[in-house]
Amino acid sequence: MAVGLVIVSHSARLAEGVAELARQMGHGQVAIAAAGGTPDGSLGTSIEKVLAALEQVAGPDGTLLLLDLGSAVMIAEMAMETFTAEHDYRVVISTAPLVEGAVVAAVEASIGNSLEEVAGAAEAAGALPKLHRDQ
Amino acid sequence: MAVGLVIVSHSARLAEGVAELARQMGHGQVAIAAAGGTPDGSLGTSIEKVLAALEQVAGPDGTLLLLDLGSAVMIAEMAMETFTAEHDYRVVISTAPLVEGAVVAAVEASIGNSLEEVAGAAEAAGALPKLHRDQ
Amino acid sequence: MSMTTEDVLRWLQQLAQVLQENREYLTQLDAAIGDADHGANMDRGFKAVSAKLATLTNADIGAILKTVGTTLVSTVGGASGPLYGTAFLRAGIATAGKQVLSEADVVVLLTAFVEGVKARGKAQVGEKTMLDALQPALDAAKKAGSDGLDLAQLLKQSSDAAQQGVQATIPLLATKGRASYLGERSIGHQDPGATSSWLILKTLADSCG
Amino acid sequence: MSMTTEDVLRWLQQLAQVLQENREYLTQLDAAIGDADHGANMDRGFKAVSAKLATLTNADIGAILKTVGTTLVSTVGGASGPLYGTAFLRAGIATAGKQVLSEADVVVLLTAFVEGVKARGKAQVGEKTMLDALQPALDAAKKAGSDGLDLAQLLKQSSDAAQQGVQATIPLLATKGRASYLGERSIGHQDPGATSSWLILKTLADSCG
Ligand SMILES: Nc1ncnc2c1ncn2[C@@H]1O[C@H](COP(=O)(O)OP(=O)(O)O)[C@@H](O)[C@H]1O
Ligand SMILES: Nc1ncnc2c1ncn2[C@@H]1O[C@H](COP(=O)(O)OP(=O)(O)O)[C@@H](O)[C@H]1O
Ligand SMILES: [Mg+2]
Ligand SMILES: [Mg+2]
Ligand SMILES: [Mg+2]
Ligand SMILES: [Mg+2]
Repeated sequence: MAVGLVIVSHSARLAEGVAELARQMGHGQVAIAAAGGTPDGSLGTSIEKVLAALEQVAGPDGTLLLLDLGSAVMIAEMAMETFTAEHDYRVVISTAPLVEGAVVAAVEASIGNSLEEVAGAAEAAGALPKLHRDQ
Repeated sequence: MAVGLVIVSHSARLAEGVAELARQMGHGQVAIAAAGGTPDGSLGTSIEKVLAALEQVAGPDGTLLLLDLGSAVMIAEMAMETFTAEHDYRVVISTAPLVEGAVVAAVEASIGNSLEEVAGAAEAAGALPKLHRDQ
Repeated sequence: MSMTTEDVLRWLQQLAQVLQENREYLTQLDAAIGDADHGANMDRGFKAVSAKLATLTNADIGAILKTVGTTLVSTVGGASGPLYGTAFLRAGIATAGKQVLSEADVVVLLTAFVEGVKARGKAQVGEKTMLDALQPALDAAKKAGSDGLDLAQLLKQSSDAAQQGVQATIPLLATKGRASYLGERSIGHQDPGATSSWLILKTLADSCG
Repeated sequence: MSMTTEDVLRWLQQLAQVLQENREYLTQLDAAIGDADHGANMDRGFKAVSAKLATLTNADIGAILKTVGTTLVSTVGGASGPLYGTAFLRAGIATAGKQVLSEADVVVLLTAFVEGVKARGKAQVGEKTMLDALQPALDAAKKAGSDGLDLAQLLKQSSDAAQQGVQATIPLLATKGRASYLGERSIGHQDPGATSSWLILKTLADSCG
């Protein structure tokens, strides 16, 4: 097992896209679930989708939950409260940039790092250079 | 007119999702085009898609191009070189976190800010707090 | 005078109607400083509430309000979902088992409602949020209560204070929620969430006052 | 001895075959330190090149190589697309109008090829990239050229140096491309791009030597 990832976004496509990108870097070792959009398909967040994603990937190694925008944090917190009231698994909400954090978290989780290590690496992902001229 | 945005991603869904999220904050004032995935639908980048996106949104106010991962930067640079050789419009490649940068850039572009202002605000987007406890 | 289960159900029914009528208004306010969905969010949430009201005729006020809370959390889709959801849940806990509310009980309900918004959103008064309508409304209700005013007057003064709070959001700088992306440019616009908070309290005054 | 248009076309045809055969091998290398697509990327790119070869029988070497470059840029889909694309484009510019290449011309071609990778990727030798195969290969070709060796020997020595360069990537720490996400954990793995660079040069030696 490894740390699981939940990708929370206001857009279903965005969440699915981040999950597929991160899965590619997870070397098949990391459970990654997308929770994007509202049940009726509009832009927004859904506590049911976040809970379902947590149920899908959560395990004894813990789960990192990443968000697209600050407006998603309250639904994420409510989902986490509901989930951890029923399960003895740890869930950490990340402030990392979504795409960059998810990719780095998938790499870190795939090599068996702890929830703290995965969360820390994701937070630092925003500082990774994207342009060669920064390197 | 306003600064245009091009969203470059290895995933078509991710690029489309970021574009729909950013459009919501662009108040209908900002042209935003997605360039995600390869022409055959696998994960990767496509110079044709980036060029088509640039053709779609570029204008005299300039275009900001945002990327999901550093691996996209070389295709973005080649597309920019091809495009600016044929058009007298400015294109800036951003190192901003993709989702957060695109949303902030859409807001800034929607109020008529310059390409430099939009680019600067996007770069700073990674520092915006996502969790209330950071505020 | 007191507020009964029937009053509460009538309030919620009328509120669904009011939010449907104000869907476009709230959306326009949100278009200026947010993502243009607050009207749709509130309308969707209270349509779902409205659909549940028929099943709640035998429930007590606390149970009704808790159902409203969980329904809003599940259906609204925006930041206002967890905020109003927590508010109604806390209000429901504060009125658990009650079939009728005195003026003092209503103040307890409103206090829990506003505490719910604060606990969930961690905003302060003056940050251009629903709290800028809710806090003055609560203060006015408390004052009316200790002045010994009756329910109708209490709710009216609370609603009027909320309306003034809404106006007072216009010059504020947003530092919470999506409007904070606009920085200085959020100044000069009325906050959509404060406006829906006022509509909630105004409809309460109109239907139970 | 010299390299003709037909040699170049045969090289490219065989290369498409070699990359198809090594698709799984390159993908496995990329699975360890990247996103497991380098084999698919190279195979897709050179399948597209192969499909264009029939239209190029009357073109000069420079035009053929430029077509390879633009085709790779358009079809590969990964970082190796713009890198090899720029390499072949530059090699095509350096051999523009030529129907036949001397040993010295081949050194010019390889120099332009490697400069293309450097210009596009801004990597240094030692960063665990294709450059760690290409730079020693170029150095060996230059030495063979100034030692007066013939084309077959020049290409063989270049290809052997590339193969050694591939082995030398194993202990390196990646600081460019996706493998850099792994930090220290990239150590101990062979670089997929260096490996495909060696295959390109080995096939050149095999088909034109
Ligand atoms: N942290 C917060 N505390 C209190 N109210 C908030 C907070 N964040 C946002 N709001 C309120 O929510 C309203 C926006 O609601 P809505 O448009 O439904 O959600 P979203 O911003 O997710 O689209 C704002 O106008 C503001 O009043
Ligand atoms: N900046 C660079 N300079 C030189 N070579 C690079 C650079 N970035 C990546 N590479 C090479 O590209 C190879 C990966 O290619 P590929 O898997 O096709 O692309 P991607 O990493 O986009 O999936 C790496 O093994 C490395 O040799
Ligand atoms: Mg909104
Ligand atoms: Mg919204
Ligand atoms: Mg790869
Ligand atoms: Mg790839």
